[in-house]
Amino acid sequence: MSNWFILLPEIILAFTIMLVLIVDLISTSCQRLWLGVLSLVGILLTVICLWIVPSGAFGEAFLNDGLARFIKSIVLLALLLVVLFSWDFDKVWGRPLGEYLVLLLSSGLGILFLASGTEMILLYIGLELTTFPLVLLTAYCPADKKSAEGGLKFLVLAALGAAVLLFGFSLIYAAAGTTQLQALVPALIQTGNTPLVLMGLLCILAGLGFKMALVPFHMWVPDAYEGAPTAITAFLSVAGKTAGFVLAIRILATGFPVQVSEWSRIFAVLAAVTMCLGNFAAIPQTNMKRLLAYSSIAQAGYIVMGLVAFQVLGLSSILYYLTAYLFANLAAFGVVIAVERSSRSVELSAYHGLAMRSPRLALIMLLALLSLAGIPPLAGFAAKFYLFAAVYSEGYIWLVVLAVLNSALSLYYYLKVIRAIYIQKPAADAVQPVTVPLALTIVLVVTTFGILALGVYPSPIVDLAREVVVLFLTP
Amino acid sequence: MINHAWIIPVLPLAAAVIVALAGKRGDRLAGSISAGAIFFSLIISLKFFAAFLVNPAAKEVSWVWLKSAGNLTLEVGMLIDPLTVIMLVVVTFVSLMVQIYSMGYMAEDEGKARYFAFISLFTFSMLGLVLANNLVMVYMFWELVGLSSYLLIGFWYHKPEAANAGKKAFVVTRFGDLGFLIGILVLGYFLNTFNIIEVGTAAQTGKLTGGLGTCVALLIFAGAVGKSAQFPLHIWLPDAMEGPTPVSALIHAATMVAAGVFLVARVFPVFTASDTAMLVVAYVGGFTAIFAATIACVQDDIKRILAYSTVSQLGYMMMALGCGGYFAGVFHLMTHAAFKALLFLAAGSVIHAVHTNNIWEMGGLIKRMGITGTTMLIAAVALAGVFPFSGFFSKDAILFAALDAGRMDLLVLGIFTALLTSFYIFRLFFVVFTGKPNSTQPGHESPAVMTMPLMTLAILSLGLGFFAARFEHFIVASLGANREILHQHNRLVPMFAFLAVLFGFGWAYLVYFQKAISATLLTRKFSLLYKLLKHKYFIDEIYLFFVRYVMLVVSAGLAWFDRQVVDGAVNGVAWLCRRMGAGIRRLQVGRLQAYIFAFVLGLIVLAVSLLVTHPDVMAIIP
Amino acid sequence: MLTMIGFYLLSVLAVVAGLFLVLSRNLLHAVLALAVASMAVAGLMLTLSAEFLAFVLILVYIGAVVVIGVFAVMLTGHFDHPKLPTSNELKGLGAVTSLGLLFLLLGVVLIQPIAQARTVAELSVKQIGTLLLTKYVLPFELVSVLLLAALIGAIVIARGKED
Amino acid sequence: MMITLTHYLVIGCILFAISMYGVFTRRNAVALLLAIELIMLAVALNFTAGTRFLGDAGGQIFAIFVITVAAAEAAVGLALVIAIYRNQKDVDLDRLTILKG
Repeated sequence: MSNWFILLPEIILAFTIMLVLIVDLISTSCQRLWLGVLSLVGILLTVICLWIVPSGAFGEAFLNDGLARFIKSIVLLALLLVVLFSWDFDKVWGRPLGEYLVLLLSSGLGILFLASGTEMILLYIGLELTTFPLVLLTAYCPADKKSAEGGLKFLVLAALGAAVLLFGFSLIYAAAGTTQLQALVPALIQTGNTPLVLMGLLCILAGLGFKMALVPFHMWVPDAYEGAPTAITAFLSVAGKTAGFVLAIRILATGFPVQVSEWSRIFAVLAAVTMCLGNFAAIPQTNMKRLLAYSSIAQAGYIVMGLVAFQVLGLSSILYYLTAYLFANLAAFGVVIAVERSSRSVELSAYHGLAMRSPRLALIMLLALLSLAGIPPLAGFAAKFYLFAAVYSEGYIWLVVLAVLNSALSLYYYLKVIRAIYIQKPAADAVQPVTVPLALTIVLVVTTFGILALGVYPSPIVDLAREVVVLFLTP
Repeated sequence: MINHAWIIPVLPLAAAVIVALAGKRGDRLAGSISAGAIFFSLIISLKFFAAFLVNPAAKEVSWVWLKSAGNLTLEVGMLIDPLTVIMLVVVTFVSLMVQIYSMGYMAEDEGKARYFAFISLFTFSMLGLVLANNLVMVYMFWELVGLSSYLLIGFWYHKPEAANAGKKAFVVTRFGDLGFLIGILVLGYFLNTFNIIEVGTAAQTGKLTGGLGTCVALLIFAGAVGKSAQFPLHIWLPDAMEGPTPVSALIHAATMVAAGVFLVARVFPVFTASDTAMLVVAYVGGFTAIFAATIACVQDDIKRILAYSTVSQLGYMMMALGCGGYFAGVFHLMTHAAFKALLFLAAGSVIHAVHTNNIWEMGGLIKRMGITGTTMLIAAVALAGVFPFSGFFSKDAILFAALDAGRMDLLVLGIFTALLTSFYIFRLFFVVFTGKPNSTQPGHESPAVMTMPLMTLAILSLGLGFFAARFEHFIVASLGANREILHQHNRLVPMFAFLAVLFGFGWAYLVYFQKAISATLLTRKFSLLYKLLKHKYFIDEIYLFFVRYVMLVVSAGLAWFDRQVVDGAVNGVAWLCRRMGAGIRRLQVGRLQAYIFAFVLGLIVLAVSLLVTHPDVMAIIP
Repeated sequence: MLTMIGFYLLSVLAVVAGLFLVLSRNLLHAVLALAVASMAVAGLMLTLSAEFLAFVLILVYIGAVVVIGVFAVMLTGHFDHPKLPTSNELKGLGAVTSLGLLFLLLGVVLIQPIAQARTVAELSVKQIGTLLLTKYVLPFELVSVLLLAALIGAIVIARGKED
Repeated sequence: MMITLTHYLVIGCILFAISMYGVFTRRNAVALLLAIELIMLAVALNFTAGTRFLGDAGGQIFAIFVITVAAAEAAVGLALVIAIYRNQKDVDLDRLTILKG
């Protein structure tokens, strides 16, 4: 019926999933290396295809445009790096690698559809395909009490979030009579902003808020992040968040452009509350994963400001911010994983004196945290600059002031980590340098390069993001 | 040539990265690498200095870095004018001296490599700050300077006071920095530029007038107050003395604390455009100068005395700038950098030898530490402002500036501060170097690698003053040629100043050298009086009474206020942030259903607040 | 008329079963209440002439969800001690909030009734089949990946340690 | 009087609120998962009713997918409940508080 060619990247990824599954079934334990290689090759092929296939729509539900391509590239890059994070997952955690990779890739596949979906049913299935594997991966080491507990909490809250989103969809559907996002616009103009429509929109916002980890829908984040295996925490924080934002952009920009004043007002409030709560709650944390979880909540608070300033500038800043955030956060998690491998701990005390044991890791962590805090000339600063400038030019000056104050506040806990690394004395038994396997080294090099390059020379990505968004917003 | 100026800051940065990445393996070479890098920076800076002596016109070069829609653009660039080259030379020179000295001072320290990496990073940030051509870049390097000084102050992490001091320096300066940031943003908002030259032109052509100009100037001044440790944000500086002493010499005497003064000088037109702002700068500076000097009179810790002295001298510079004395402020910054760095390094040499900071546990050291003692005496004399030492010229310039501005009150205050300065610095000198040796500690002269920088700095402390007139024309050139140098050639001012210095010296001499008045035996007060009368020190006695019973009480009171009230307020804010964090953390109770409850409650609250305020909904409710 | 009576009877049944599900102290009863509720909803779907959907619902909910529920009860030892621990301390607050939510939703639905039906549509099984393989082929394919992933993951986690 | 879409929505809303009460109050993880299944049921009903009265096929298709996902959710839930049970020998949610703060 339509042009299947457009779906080629997704088909390749799905094919990779099946292949990994089959290879996992027939291979012996010493051939595990092939699983990782296969996944990497699959992801790389997907990325390449992504930029080969033409833009266009598949039916009414799927649209491969520039925005989708940009987001998919981010997600696939995250997927690639997280696969490298998990290179010897089975050895370190004693859990099967094949199923792990299948779940990880399925989750990635789900996000690809979130980035392209223009119809409620496909978006819903894509959302659940993103979430379920992540829930299962969070609980992937159920003998660890934290993992099982985090998984159950994640599942229940994700199910609730999805149910609320779904309920919102059903109310909107009852009012508009279509599941097609583009078709919603004329239908909703006809009905007007009835309480039913507004309530439906609100339920959708709550569901999106859950996925983006906005306060008060964020409560799952710290617990799931802490419980999950660290590589999965990294994926959750980067790809999971990207999925939430792209879903929000798709639904709201395509389906509810008329109600923009309603939802941007709500997002303004949520952004303010989210960044404050995330930053304050991060201050007393001593567990690195938890600290980064709250930090990611605060970051979500900043990013959602781009939705408040729902214009070319705002949206393109979101895309740039997500890219910068990917590098900084994955670099930080890379160091967390490296330290966890050697000391079996994610507590802050394991980082004491890291600068003396492993100066390179220490420097990467320093760069990553400073980038997250938005210190120039790193990627995080350029991202904050564009984002804040966009919100500022839309007239939300109070929000920008609050965000700047929050950035200053966030330095408090980032510096706490930096202090532990550079100033505090290591524990007596922790004198050996941290060994970093090759796969992890690759990730660290790539992400560090990204942090520096995006900060010093941001224009290519910025221009690309702007171009993509302009095309997306022009009907 | 200007296109190559970026090499000056990049060399120390490269050194920092190399030393940091080498880790423990680089311990041996760390000092040489960073000192070598800064040496080349110094050479290049001197080349610039020479070039600008010939042609002092400002030069600028810049590139676009971030460009958002509209006119929001961030540039990366360098602005080089006489002020810049002077600062370049001061920073690279003092940094080189300190690094050479540190090779001896830190020889035994475990974290040597880390130390040199930090100090190179600091030098890089300071040079970047000096070179920046726009206020956003200034602010970035400003923060980087703060960060690296935080790392250096807290360098001896095992001392809890050091860790706390680092934190405090960071938190306190943050208050000022916040003002600075807001000032920059306001400035950018109204002038549509962050470029220093354009801002200066705008201020001179009257685009920054009235409340706005004052407001911007004061906000920027807030940053300077924090960094330059002016009242009431001065409290971090004495605590910062917990760091290694060479660090104190570099950061807390010569360079970083001068950044505030530099900043005010950098955007001087913004200040001169507002009389109110100038008044505030002058009086904050003047008050800080005398306030800190009084406290310095009663301290026992050698580094604390020097710290309060630094605060006081920075106040002096601010006062000069506030009175319109651009040259006076910058020149004093320069001379102060030389003699205060020397004082700190000499103090470090003493501490290195006797392993204590308490001046009462020292004594008679001049015999065993000849070079240290002599160089410290030179620095003390320079600080006190005795002709022909450098301090004399720069201090006179400040007093003249006050006179030119017609602020007699500040002039008197300045002279009185000079008296106090002379008193406390000679008190320090006499107690440490003369009298009976307190021989619990061996005390020996430091190795050559440490005394060489001392002697080099001593020569500068002695000689810099003779170039005052040359510098004056040079420095003022950076303000534009149309500015006349006013001078009322008043002989009275230097005379009074000299008398004040003599008075201060005399009292210090009597109390701490001659021990004519025993400082410890209060019970012999009356026999003391008798002795005094017999020795015809009657005139002195009035002043002494003043010093002992009024001054010291006032000083002690102020010191108490300082530590308890001002300090407490700052600690309170940090405490509040932590409490907020802990409180919010408690919301995350761990129980699943509480999370669900928050979720649904959030939904209901949002729904109700949206629905009841929505006009379309209001319209259909009967 | 018959539809109306059917609607009201089935609605009452669904609501009662739902209440029983959330209030019953016996876990097994709660599972059975879910079965009854799904049958009632399936009946409601019949009143909407959505026979295929009603069958799917019965098949999946009774055949899969309820069975899984019984398994869960069995595996977590509640066959021996069917009495549940009483509900948590959120009982009062939860009741108030749920009531608030109920009134909010009812208000939203009732305050401005939806414009009258434009068309009354009935979908045949054949139409549904065609739609699933044409217009909705993407979610249809995707949900198979979802089921596969959920199944694999559930097995890995439920199996626990590697043998 | 006719049965309209609103009637079905009202039933959907009532079921939604009832299951929300269950989600708030059940201490047992299995019971909580059952309550969530009830929400999905309510949503499926809303969508089915939508198709009938609005003449768009999407609702019923959506309902089919919702029911399918509900089954998958039940399976995942069961796996997690078993994992929790293996760790602490019961599935009491109030005892599931290692992760907090």
